[in-house]
Amino acid sequence: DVVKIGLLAPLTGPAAADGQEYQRGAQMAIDEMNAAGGVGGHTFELVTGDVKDMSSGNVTSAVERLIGDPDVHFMLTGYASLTNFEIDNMAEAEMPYMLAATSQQTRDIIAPEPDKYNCCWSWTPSFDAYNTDVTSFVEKLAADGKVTLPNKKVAIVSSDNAYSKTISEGMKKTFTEKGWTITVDEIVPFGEVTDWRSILAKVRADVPDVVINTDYLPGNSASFLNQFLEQPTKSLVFLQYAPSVPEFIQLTKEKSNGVIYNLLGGPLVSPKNPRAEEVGNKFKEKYGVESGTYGVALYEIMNVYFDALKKVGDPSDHAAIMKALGETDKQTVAGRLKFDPATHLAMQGEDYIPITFFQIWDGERTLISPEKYATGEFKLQPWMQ
Amino acid sequence: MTSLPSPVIGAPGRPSWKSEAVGVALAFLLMALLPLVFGDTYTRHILIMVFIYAIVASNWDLSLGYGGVFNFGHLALFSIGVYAYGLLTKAAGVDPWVSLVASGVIATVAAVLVTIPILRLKGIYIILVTFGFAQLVMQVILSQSDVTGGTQGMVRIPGLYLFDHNMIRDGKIGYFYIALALLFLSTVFLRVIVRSRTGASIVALRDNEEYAISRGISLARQRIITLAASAFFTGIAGAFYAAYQRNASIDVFGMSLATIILSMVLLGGTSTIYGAIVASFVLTIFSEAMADFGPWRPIITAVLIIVVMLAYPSGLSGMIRSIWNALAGRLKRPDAALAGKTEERTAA
Amino acid sequence: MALLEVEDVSKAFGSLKAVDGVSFKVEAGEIFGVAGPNGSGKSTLFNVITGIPFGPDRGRVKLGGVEIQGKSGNEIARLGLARTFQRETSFDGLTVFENALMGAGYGKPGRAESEVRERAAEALEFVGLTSVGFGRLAGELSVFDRKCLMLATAIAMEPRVLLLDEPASSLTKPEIETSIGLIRRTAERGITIVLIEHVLTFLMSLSQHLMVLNQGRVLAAGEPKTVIADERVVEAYLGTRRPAA
Amino acid sequence: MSVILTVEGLTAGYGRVTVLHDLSMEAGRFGNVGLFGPNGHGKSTLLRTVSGLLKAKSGSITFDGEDITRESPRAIVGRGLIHVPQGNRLFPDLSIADCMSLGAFSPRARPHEAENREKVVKIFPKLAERWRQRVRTLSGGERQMVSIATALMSHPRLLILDEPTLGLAPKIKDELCASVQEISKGGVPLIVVEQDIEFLLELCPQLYLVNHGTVETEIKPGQSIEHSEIMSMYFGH
Amino acid sequence: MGAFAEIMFGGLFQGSLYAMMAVGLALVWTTIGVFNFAHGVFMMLGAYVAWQFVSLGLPIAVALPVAVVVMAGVGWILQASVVRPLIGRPNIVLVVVITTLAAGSLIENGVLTLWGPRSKQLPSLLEGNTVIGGVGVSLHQIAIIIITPLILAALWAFLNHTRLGLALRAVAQNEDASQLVGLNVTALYGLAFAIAASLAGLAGIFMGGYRFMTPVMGSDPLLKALIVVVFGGISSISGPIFAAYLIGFFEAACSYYFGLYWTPALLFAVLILMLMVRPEGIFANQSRGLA
Ligand SMILES: Nc1ncnc2c1ncn2[C@@H]1O[C@H](COP(=O)(O)OP(=O)(O)OP(=O)(O)O)[C@@H](O)[C@H]1O
Ligand SMILES: Nc1ncnc2c1ncn2[C@@H]1O[C@H](COP(=O)(O)OP(=O)(O)OP(=O)(O)O)[C@@H](O)[C@H]1O
Ligand SMILES: [Mg+2]
Ligand SMILES: [Mg+2]
Repeated sequence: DVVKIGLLAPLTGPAAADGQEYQRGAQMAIDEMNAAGGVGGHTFELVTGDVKDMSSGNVTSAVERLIGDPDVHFMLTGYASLTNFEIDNMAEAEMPYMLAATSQQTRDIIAPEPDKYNCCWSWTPSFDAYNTDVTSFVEKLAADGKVTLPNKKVAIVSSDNAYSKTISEGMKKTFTEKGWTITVDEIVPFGEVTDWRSILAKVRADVPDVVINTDYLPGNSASFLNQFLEQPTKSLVFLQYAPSVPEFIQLTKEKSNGVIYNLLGGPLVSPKNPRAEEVGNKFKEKYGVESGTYGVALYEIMNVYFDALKKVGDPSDHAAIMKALGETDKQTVAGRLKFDPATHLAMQGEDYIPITFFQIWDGERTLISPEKYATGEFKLQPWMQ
Repeated sequence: MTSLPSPVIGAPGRPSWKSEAVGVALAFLLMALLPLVFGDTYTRHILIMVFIYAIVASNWDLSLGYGGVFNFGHLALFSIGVYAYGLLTKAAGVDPWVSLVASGVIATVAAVLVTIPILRLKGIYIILVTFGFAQLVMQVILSQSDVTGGTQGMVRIPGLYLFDHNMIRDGKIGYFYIALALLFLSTVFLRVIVRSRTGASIVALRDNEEYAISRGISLARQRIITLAASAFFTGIAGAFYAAYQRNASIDVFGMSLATIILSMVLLGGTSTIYGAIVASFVLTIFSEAMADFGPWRPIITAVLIIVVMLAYPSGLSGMIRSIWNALAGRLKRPDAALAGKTEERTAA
Repeated sequence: MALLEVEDVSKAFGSLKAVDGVSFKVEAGEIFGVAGPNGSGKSTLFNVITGIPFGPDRGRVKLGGVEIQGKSGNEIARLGLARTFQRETSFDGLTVFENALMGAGYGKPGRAESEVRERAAEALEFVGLTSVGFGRLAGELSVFDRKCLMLATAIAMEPRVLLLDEPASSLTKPEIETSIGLIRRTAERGITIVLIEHVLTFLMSLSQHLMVLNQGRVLAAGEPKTVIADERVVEAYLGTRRPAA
Repeated sequence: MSVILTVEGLTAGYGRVTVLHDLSMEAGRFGNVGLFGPNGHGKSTLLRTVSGLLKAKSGSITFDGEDITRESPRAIVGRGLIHVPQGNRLFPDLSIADCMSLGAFSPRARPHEAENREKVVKIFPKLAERWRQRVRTLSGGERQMVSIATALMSHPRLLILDEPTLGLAPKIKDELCASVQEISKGGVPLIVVEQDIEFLLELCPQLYLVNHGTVETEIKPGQSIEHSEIMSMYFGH
Repeated sequence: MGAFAEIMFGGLFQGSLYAMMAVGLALVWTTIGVFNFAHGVFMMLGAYVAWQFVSLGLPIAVALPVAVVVMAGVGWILQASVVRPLIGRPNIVLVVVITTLAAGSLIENGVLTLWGPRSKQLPSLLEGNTVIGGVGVSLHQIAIIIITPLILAALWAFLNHTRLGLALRAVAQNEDASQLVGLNVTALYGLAFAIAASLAGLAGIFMGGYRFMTPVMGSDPLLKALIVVVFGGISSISGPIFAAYLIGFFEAACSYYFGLYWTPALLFAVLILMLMVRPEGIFANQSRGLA
């Protein structure tokens, strides 16, 4: 028989590009599994609930529609709502659910009563590393003599959205604790920003060692980079998330040379983790475009479910599936996936899902940290030479 | 609002209030029976959303359609309801039902505040102020992230309760009837207003401001009444939305929600109240029926809207009227179609 | 004391002095005519007296001894100063009866609802709109009926003074006759009337006093017969077309 | 003088409502033509149909020997049949000067623009003082002048005036009467709808009483007519 | 000095963009008297059409005029299908809001299905950067700052000093009167929309050259354009143009001194205050009259 898999995805509206990637990733896993004969006689079919603009009414509509279908036995998403509130609906409906959304909100919902939320597991590990590891990364570069930090000053720009703001707040805290001075601390309204000049002027006025922008919208990030390069300073530039989106390189071309970003739960492309490259290649072959974070993540989430089903056998035994999901321990594109029972987040760290730093050169992404997986070395950014 | 002299006009030329009351009662009775037909929570959820949209849209019709006030801040009133409920129940620990009503009151107060700067303004300038008002409200909510959660929003907001009834595991039947009851109250409230002398004075100001003033109608007072009256149930609908979803996030300020509700007001046909409600049904159910169509869903919806509006610029209510008249005309007199023309203008 | 006193009222649009130091008094119960060439400031005078849409730049307007300039238009209306407009206007989205209700209900403070409805119906009967049907939408009425309706909404207010701006323009002869009768009867109800009109037969047969404006100033005022015989009035306003008095 | 406009068996109306019933008339044979009759009986509707704003349901309209029944208003204006509609609504946000240039929009009128403007200024000197004022802020009478002036700018061959004296002061009426007479003497015949019978009688040798959407009586020149008779015509219906 | 140059440049750039975004909307509003809520979508479509030509191998200098012409056609069609049939009906302003919104949604989602959701980018009008007065700027932005005023001036001259422009301003004020002076009403309505759509398309191409294009890229600019048009007043096309530059400079100064974050809030606060002082709009020179 056919087991339906419910996917929550924004198929229209501003997040449609991500939504399309979820769909592709999940579909790829399902096609593969069906071609291989399914799991214990079960084959799979993807049904998508369009969450449109991700407003809670629309999300609930999609959730209810999928939950209401008696053949849907597992649901997944990249991110579906701004608050991840749908976790509550899943818990009430006892629907196994995995998501790759901002982990802060997930933790806030689950951590107070983890037992109530056996349904739901987060691919995304805790974001704490985002808050702390840029500082240690930079300081390690200095310690290794790869960069000099003459004044220990940092400029941090953020956007007024949950993701960017949480991370920038965390970064500011860490940098201050480690004795850095924050020269620029700016927040821009969420949405498109065309003109970064007023902020860059402040950056240039008191040249810092490090410039950080946590605005994750690729367009904003790219225009920030472009405008920075109109008159660059000798600062290490770190951009949050956006450079991991495939278009970023296509669109900034040679300007992206040297840019650094990090990822949690992104593909860990390294000889030590061959799976990442394998899945990435499969995706590219199938759809003709490179996958961002979500394509391969959703592919992996599907496979985590298949493993759980193999273990349980009966897709309609939701409780058993949930338990099996929670017990996952496997090597994935992002590293070793194992869940923290207290928060239901994937565990973070060098042995689990590591925070990975990448640098872009000639359109290629080089993994430069952690050393365990690194495929290349940090090179001085062109404008710093 | 206490000084509102609103006896329902038994005005010549308008349908009698008795027949209207019977019609409304029947329609709501029919809706109350829907959960018997639809046992699944999905359909019930969709109907609950329809009721919420219908409240917001029909209240917007009061200021936009009847009042002719280009009020682009209506959704801000809804959002104020959402956050007021969230903050009252979660941060202040107020009883959900009290918070529900209080949210309506808070939205009303906000509406009065925004009316003050638009008292001297005409036409499109009101767009700017009301839109700016919405942006400022959003900015305030964002900047107070300690209590409002800022861009992260608020989760785990307490829901409503009905005695010991379990609202969460009742197949949404509880929320369904609360939503229906709110829509009923809101509709009766709006219809009583628009049929009263106050309602007529609102239309008078829209039709000819200077003439209306010359007959002693106070622009300031009536405009405040219009906006305040349209805010109360909008705020309550927002609060109910928050209670039902148990979360609040700033997506309620987004353009897409505003666009959908505006489409409902206009597709339904302005200055009818009922039109907006009918359009909420049609648009929501239509859109859900095509949930699997991806980008084709909005495309088909758009085509539908355009076709209806081109054929019937007074919207669905105009369409229903002419179909009704055509049917009635066949049954009764041949000249009924002409009478229908006259009535259609009422809707415009 | 005169019921309506206008003292040295002025209104300018940029460099154009539309009304320039106009003073006059209207006694209770009379019909006071205002005439003057096009653009001489008659309608503007009505505007500044009623505060709709603007008050005077300077000068004073007293109604029954109380200064009203500077008050808002609807307040002035509720104090008993009603006006009609040069173009026939109506609340198109409302029925005939609802139109009248607006005047009856908002034009005079402190009426009970039943009285409001009575007043509205009575005013409509008075102007002869019963036959048209109270339920018709005002937007569908003919020109003459609309003019009558505009008058009815004013009468329903029971104003002390009623300012009529060209009530006879675009009417046919028989309609003019009807209007003359209507305005007479309105005056007989104790409503003081100020009347702007270019149709001279109309103006002459109704007004007890006549004021002629020219370029925003009073050119002549007094007994109608004397005024229209005034050389300056003939020169500025009448030309060769004196009315067959 | 020759016939310039012939209307034959014209039926027209709005939507399903027929206002004009089998109406026939002609203009030009005796000079100016006056139309009168009670309000709402189809005079304006007749004029709107002639100038193409309203499509005839049946019947024909011939202008200068050519059938214009189905022509667009633009084509009809291009032929020099110019209609000043009732109620001086005009272009509220344009200046008087703009209205004048618009009046001369059709290619026929353009070469005569300067000459016509002089003519207009002579007839309505008041307008020249307000050349840049927006129509919206003009007094009722001033607006009426602009309406007529705009039409004159179109270099008419036949000028149709719908209640031109509406809201005009007596002296201006006089002047208007004189100047339209001058225009018609200059070879441009007029069709005038007017409630002011004196004005009409002064201007038009030939009159039609329009009643119930059709011509009820035609008064030809020479058929001298008493004021009281006309009044009784009005009241008779 | 640095601050001055920054603000000057930022203001000029933002102002030019806003003016480009708004001027088409203003044109339709001042002539036909309706708000075209598909205006933002026109910007998006213009950029996508240009992108399509560029990816077929045309240089941007060729793709740009071609796309602008295509957009003129789109504008004409939109007008003929969802605006023109409604003219003269009651409540036209509101009804057109809904039909153009719907048409916009149709086009937006059509683009989504046709070209997919992933971001794209157009080549810059001019490649490279330069430093002027201590401010680093890209040549693309310089091009926008220079081209925009030229286009606006041309449009202004067209509307105010040609007879066709005059006809365009007149046509919606009174349809009957327009016909009676011999205007081709249908063609003029079409022309207004065609010009507006071309201008919107050009604005979209400008945007596509320095930021990513997505099918929803038009929604923010639409709001900005709406604010600019309303703020600029209804009297003429020049009001919104001044308003665009004023808002551009205000934002540049605000974001320099108070930060980008508070700029939108400050902008609205100031707009509301100004309207309270001058309820007729800032650049409106039109006083009320009794009609
Ligand atoms: N809002 C305004 N802005 C500028 N000028 C105005 C305004 N309102 C009136 N005017 C001018 O003021 C003068 C007086 O106008 P008003 O309407 O009072 O004339 P009127 O005497 O009523 O003329 P009519 O008999 O033609 O109606 C006119 O020249 C007119 O153009
Ligand atoms: N746009 C319209 N739609 C429907 N009916 C109309 C329209 N315009 C006029 N009518 C009707 O057509 C009839 C004739 O009107 P018309 O304006 O031709 O009369 P008229 O003789 O010019 O009267 P008046 O002296 O008032 O100008 C009237 O009964 C009127 O109600
Ligand atoms: Mg006047
Ligand atoms: Mg007429």
